[in-house]
Amino acid sequence: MTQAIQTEEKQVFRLPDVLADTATHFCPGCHHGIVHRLLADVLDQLGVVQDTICVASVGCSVFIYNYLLLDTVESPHGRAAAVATGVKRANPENVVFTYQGDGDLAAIGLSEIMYAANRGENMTVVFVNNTVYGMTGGQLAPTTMVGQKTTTSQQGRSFETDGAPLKMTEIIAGLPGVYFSARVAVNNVKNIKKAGKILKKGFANQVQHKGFSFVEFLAACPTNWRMTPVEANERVGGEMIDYFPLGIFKDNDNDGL
Amino acid sequence: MTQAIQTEEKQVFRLPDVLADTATHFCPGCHHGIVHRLLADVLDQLGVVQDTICVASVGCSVFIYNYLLLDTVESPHGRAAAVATGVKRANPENVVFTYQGDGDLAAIGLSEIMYAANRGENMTVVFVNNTVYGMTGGQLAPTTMVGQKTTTSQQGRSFETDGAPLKMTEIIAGLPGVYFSARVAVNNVKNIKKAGKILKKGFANQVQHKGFSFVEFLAACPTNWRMTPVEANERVGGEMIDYFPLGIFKDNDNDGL
Amino acid sequence: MSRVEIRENRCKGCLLCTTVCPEEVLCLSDRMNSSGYKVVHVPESLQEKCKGCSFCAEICPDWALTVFRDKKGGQAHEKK
Amino acid sequence: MSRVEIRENRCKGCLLCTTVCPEEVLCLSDRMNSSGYKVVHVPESLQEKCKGCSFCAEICPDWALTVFRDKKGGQAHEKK
Amino acid sequence: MKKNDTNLLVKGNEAIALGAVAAGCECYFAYPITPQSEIPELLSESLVEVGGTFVQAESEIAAANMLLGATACGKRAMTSSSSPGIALKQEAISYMAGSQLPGVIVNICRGGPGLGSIDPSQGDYYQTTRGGGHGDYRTLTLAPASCQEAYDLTIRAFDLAFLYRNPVVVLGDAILGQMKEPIKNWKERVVLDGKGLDWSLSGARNREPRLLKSLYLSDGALAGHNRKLQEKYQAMRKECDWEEYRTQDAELIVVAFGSMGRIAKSAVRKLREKNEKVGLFRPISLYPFPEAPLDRLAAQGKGFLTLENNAGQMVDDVRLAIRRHADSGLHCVLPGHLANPDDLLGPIEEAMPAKAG
Amino acid sequence: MKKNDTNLLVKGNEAIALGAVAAGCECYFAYPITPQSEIPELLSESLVEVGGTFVQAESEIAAANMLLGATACGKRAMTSSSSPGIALKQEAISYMAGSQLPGVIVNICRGGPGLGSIDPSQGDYYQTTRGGGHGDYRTLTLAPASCQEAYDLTIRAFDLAFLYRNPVVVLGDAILGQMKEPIKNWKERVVLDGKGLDWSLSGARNREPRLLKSLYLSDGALAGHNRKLQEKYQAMRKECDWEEYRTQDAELIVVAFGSMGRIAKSAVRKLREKNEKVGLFRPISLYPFPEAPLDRLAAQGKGFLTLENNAGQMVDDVRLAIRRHADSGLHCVLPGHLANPDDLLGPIEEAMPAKAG
Amino acid sequence: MYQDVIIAGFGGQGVMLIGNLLAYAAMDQGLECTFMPVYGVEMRGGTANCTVVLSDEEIGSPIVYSPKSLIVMNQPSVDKFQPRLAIGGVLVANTSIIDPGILEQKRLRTFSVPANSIADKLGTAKMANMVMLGAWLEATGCLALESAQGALDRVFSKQNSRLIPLNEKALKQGAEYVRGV
Amino acid sequence: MYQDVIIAGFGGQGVMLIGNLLAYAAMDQGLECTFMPVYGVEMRGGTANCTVVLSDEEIGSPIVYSPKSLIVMNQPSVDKFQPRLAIGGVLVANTSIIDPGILEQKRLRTFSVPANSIADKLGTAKMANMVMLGAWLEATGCLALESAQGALDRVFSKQNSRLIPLNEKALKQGAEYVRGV
Ligand SMILES: Cc1ncc(C[n+]2csc(CCOP(=O)(O)OP(=O)(O)O)c2C)c(N)n1
Ligand SMILES: Cc1ncc(C[n+]2csc(CCOP(=O)(O)OP(=O)(O)O)c2C)c(N)n1
Ligand code: SF4
Ligand code: SF4
Ligand code: SF4
Ligand code: SF4
Ligand code: SF4
Ligand code: SF4
Ligand SMILES: [Mg+2]
Ligand SMILES: [Mg+2]
Repeated sequence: MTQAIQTEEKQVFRLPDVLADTATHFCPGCHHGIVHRLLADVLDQLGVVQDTICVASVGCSVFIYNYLLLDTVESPHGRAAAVATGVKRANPENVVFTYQGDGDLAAIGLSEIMYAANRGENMTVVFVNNTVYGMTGGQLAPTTMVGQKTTTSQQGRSFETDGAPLKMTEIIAGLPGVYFSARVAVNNVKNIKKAGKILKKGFANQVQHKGFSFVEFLAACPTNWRMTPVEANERVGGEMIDYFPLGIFKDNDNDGL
Repeated sequence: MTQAIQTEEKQVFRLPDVLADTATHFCPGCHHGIVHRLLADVLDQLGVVQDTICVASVGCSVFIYNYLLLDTVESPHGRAAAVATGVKRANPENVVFTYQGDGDLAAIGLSEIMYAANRGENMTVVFVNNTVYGMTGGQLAPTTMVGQKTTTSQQGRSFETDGAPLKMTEIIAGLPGVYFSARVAVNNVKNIKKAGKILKKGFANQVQHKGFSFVEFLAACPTNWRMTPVEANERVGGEMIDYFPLGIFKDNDNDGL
Repeated sequence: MSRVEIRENRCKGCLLCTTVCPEEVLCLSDRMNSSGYKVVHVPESLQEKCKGCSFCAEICPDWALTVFRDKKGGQAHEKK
Repeated sequence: MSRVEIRENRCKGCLLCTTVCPEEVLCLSDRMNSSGYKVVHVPESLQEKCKGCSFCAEICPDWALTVFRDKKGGQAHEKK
Repeated sequence: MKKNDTNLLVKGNEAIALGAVAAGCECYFAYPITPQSEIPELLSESLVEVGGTFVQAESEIAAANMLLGATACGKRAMTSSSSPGIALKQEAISYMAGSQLPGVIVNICRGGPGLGSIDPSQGDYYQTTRGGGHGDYRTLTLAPASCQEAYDLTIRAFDLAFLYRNPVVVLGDAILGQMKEPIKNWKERVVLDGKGLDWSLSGARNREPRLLKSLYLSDGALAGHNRKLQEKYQAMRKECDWEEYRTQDAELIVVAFGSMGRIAKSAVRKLREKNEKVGLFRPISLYPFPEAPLDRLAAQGKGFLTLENNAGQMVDDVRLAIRRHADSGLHCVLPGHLANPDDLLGPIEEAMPAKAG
Repeated sequence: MKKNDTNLLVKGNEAIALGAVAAGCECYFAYPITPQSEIPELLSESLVEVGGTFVQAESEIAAANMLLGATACGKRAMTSSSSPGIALKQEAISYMAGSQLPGVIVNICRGGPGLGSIDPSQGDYYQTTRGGGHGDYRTLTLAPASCQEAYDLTIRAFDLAFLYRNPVVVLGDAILGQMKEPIKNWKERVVLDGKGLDWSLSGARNREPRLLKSLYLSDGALAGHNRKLQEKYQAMRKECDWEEYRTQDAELIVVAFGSMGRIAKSAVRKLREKNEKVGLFRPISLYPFPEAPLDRLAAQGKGFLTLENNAGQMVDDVRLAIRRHADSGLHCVLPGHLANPDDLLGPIEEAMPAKAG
Repeated sequence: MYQDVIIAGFGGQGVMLIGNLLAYAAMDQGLECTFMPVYGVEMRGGTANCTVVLSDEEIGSPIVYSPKSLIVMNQPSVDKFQPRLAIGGVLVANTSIIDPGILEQKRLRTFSVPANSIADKLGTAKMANMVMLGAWLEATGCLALESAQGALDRVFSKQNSRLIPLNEKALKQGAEYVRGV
Repeated sequence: MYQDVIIAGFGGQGVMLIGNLLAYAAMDQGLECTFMPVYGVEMRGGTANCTVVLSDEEIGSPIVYSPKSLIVMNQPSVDKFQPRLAIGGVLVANTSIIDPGILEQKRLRTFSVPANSIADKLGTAKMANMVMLGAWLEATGCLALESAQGALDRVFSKQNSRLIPLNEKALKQGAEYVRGV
């Protein structure tokens, strides 16, 4: 009896039910998978799974509905923020979020995200910045680092002809209508825990009707970076964070978390 | 003889040849006319009239080619900065500028202007902000002031649902690829003289291959503001300058003019 | 002596010129031009007062004004 | 004593888990799963060392890991 | 009912806005463009008054995608624009068709191509009836010719959109948009019962999650989806709508839609006064195109002349419809020239079978 | 000539990129999309190597408008995309047509509507041949069926664009884009003489300013402009291009374009082995559509079956072309299902006049 | 009963207002009617015209090339529209502004109305448009003067309703002027 | 002469490489050829297959539903493609991975090639694909082994050219294995 008690196990890590029990289509070491799990966790923690509408975008995360068991609508490439505006204005009582890559949000969808942010739509934006167009095979993205080689910048991104990588979190933070804007990473446990807290805040803001919350995730795309997953993960912690600093760039609560 | 010399006249104000000798289609007191003349003056002063390609946009300034006798291409609404990119990349030796209203540049064309700026295209952008869609009859624009009544915001612009008016000069100044970004007004002689100097700088930068220059003009639209020209002119100097401060927000020369 | 020349068929009577004239030389006339706008004029009594500063011409949105100055005209404001 | 459970058919052998395990308990095995990926495992010799900190599970992009801990397990890192 | 007892004298654009309110439109998304600006101007007030949502979007593309989002929630929703703006919405319309979302899109067509002019035009017939976007999709298209029809067909557009879960286009032109006519604003704002929305999104509370998408990647899936869509388009055929005017004894049938249809009607009247045996066939639904009744007329041996305020677009559908029995002539009033009945008399008379044959 | 003496084994996409380089393309503007990404990937290097300009635009709309700007300067310039991206370019294409600008647009069509799939599809036939944008405009459209044709027709696209000062579309699909075949990269990069560009912009030095626009507001001006455009489209008819395969003694003519055309050719071969009198008509120019030769075949009393990898679009043009003498059957392979010759045998055999009649 | 009219003048002359008023008057009498505005290209100062059709049957075209009648408020409008008037058509011209010499007297039933002078006497030149409409009503006889007077409250907002009596008067004087001719 | 083949396997097995190699070899022999890749939907780990058609005449369809021959590198590909093989078609299967029991022996001309084992013996399992192609060349006899060997330098970049001799060997061993069967 004593022995039995001694070996009784507790599951200390469990996946929330909203996360589907299925294999993903992501490449080995792709950070989308980590962000998906964090999202599931946050929605679960806040108890809003049944209230949530996911606005999917076009990119490697296009199958998000296969993994997060939520009411979901698919957007044309880049237009998730406009679609989400329509959803939220139609159903203000729902928790609405978009999940968008850097090509989707910062290139073709720049106008839509800027305007949703500026209008202060009461929604949450999950922005996954992996410095490339992942899904289409690794072309130059708005966030590709200067010097980074891609299939359409084979000599590396040139500041002169392509400009500087866009710092979306800072740009969004600069708009008066925005309530919260922060950048996180999931390259190590400390950053993952921090990212989870910030993401939770990004959704709690919406639940509390505070307004527009924007959370940028720095993410690895080992495949298109032509690196091993571990190398790619290290690049996030090094080069990427150097240029895209982590932190909260705007928080109307002003409590710095 | 002495008398003849005494009465011999000098023309102290003359219109540059590049400005067509024709009546305009603008309403009485519309500031587009002033900006057109300044532009003509600057191109004349810099001696680049014969090198210049004008990229027209859609708005009340759509007929710019009737007034400025320049090689001109018309853009779809909002896309002038992309068209100008095509023009400048095709003909780098030409002086290329866009002339765009606030609806054109800051609403439908936001993405195009942000990207041309971020790429640091070596061109000049003349942005005429009159806080309304003038040509289509005075609807809410991205720059409409909070509380301002328009035909689609008959209770006045609401910060809550429409967001804050966009400060384009500041947003553009925030992009690393930009060389020069400034805001001017033409509501009185002092401001007009200043505007002329800044506009000249905006073109001189291009001639010197320095990069992207952005000049925002605060402008009156008496018709859609439902004011007399004099009242509208006063609104620019008061309310508008209060929210949209004049000045140079970015100048890589760093000489403050 | 200086003077301002008004191309009446261009003037739209917006009166912006009147707001910048340091000598308050310009004012609305009763005349209507071919487009149906009342136009500004310089009443005879004020014609002497024009300094040729060109302020009016600079602000005129309809390029209706040109300004002339006596070669040995007084200490008028300089153009630009 | 704690332990980590690896769903081999989910693991893609990315090795991110190995970069965060404070005890260096995880490593690549020779086994291939049905999708053709080499998977990670905990060699028998190291099984004792797992602290149940869940770091590995937190970073796993393929949700391949679950972690169990003895109810009276030692002073392991707390999960969140 | 207070609305019933008086007529209103309103522009076609206003009639459309009133129709949308009556149809229970809950969300409307706009970007300004001539000659349809009265629609957003009116709805920015009157839709909000009845508790609806009005958003002036940053672009036509954003407006169309807001529409997509709102209809995904099962809301009656609308956007409106004119030709270049509608061109920009094509991708989103293709997505709505693919995702089976019931958006209503109003196109008050103007002269093209390019910036063109703000003159009346029917130059977007192809775009609207064949899907100017990508892939095989169709939008139900209704073409009112009067302010009353603008009002009525806008209401019908919402009903059809939800019946078929498909985008519906109301296609007018600058004449329809800008002219004023008396209308009966006969319908109280509809009270929606929320039924038949078991596909719409509201959060997966105590039910399976729902998914609205147009991506079908697995082998054969997209073909299956397309088959389903095509079957739906077949089923829509029963919504064919048209007007016939003095066709019975006519030797020549003039075919024209929208404003051109009513201008042609005046011409037909004038010719009837001259005892010319001419009638008018006015398609009201452009997609589905009323092929069967035209075919029937063709089988009776009548001649045909298609009149359009474009360079000749609907004539394809007319010729296809009657190809087993007859062919159609074509007379075009090019956009940029305002059509009037007098200009049509000559072309019609020349096409009379007696003379033409 | 070093290029001549060996064959290259390249994808259709690569053949298009090589064709563009050979045609003297000076500027290329891109936004990534499957299944055409090899075009920007290749040109980002090889166009720059020969002194050309490559810009990866922020969106398809920006890319199309950069194209507009570059062609306004008289440059040979191109953009490429796939279905949803092409839908977004429609407004700009309408402007280019209206402003008479010679842009080349490549559409490697994929499954739709909406996000659809990346499967092969011919679902953009309507959009391309009728102008998915607004107003009455047409884009010359060339539909290669092999990698060599992809190369050759891309070169031709530039020539035609400048000959007519009109946008030209090269329409392929995922099969063409992704398949590899040997091609002869036979053409040295053309050296342009700068002639015939007296409409293009370069600064008004010692000449009158030039103006490129599509806005025609004054009374009747747009109608006049449209008349001019329509006359140009008529003049383009002489560019009709097509392939006939064993049509002479055929009782049934199979009509199919692009990849579907070559798949149909295999089916025709197999049926010829069974002594079925069947031939293939493959339109190479989709606009202008080769009506006259089809009409000629129809006049000979042949039967027709249109085969498409969509829900039936080109069939309209076939039926219109032959309507005086015959009608066409239709067999569709819906996008999302990969067409192959075996699947076509049954439908063709059923359509054989002997059986069908 | 069928009648149509093109009303044309400068932008600020109130051409659209009387077109609207006429359409309202017709509607209130139970007639079918259409009002079709055509704006000049330019924003301001251009010419403006509109077409109003009245009928007791369903109306076909709201656009008329050769109208049965014409109200012209300025010179350019005479040049543009007078030649299109059908033989025997009614031409009502504001001869305060238009040179009566250019008006066709033989082919048409022409009414020269010094509308500005008449309106001026009422105290405001702004009502020349109403004088013209009153004259047209009398000249064509297709609607009673009272029906137009009765519809005035539909085209004036509440704030401007004090102007109605004066406008009624202007309509009346236009009619009387024609009757007197 | 006409031959076609579907080559199918997992993503990483080099299916596309041998398809390309075959097309190059054919081209170098002056034949017409098409190479048509079909990727699985998923990014990685999915199945991949391609179709190569060789002919001395112009080629119609690059897509073949019932091929004359088949190279299969994994089990799912057998399930998918074996039923489509024409009667008497050539099936070359990698029996290092595929259970030979599921291969149809009667209807088809089936060649079981333990390609991984053969490649392993050459020192690298990565060349199983070349072994398979060598086997197919021998089994169909439609192109000389040397033509494929000669084309190796067209599919390997300069940096990898040192691998060519080993690949030549793998091709050869595949062919020999079939000859020996
Ligand atoms: C209108 C349109 N243009 C282009 C595409 C092709 N496309 C699909 S996903 C994508 C970008 C993906 O990059 P990103 O948003 O960064 O997401 P990631 O895959 O990197 O996570 C593109 C360009 C499309 N589907 N639609
Ligand atoms: C695609 C498209 N959408 C809308 C329009 C209609 N439109 C013409 S000008 C204009 C906006 C004008 O406002 P702004 O740019 O501020 O210029 P302004 O007239 O005030 O100077 C709009 C919306 C158009 N021509 N094309
Ligand atoms: S391509 Fe990159 S972003 Fe896409 S699944 Fe693979 S690793 Fe992730
Ligand atoms: S509407 Fe406004 S911007 Fe346009 S011309 Fe008139 S005053 Fe100027
Ligand atoms: S500013 Fe010019 S247009 Fe205005 S009143 Fe003076 S002269 Fe006339
Ligand atoms: S020139 Fe100067 S002083 Fe003379 S009228 Fe003009 S503003 Fe007045
Ligand atoms: S739970 Fe902690 S100690 Fe155990 S394997 Fe995972 S990371 Fe290592
Ligand atoms: S992180 Fe997950 S997928 Fe990656 S090796 Fe570890 S268990 Fe496998
Ligand atoms: Mg990305
Ligand atoms: Mg404006």
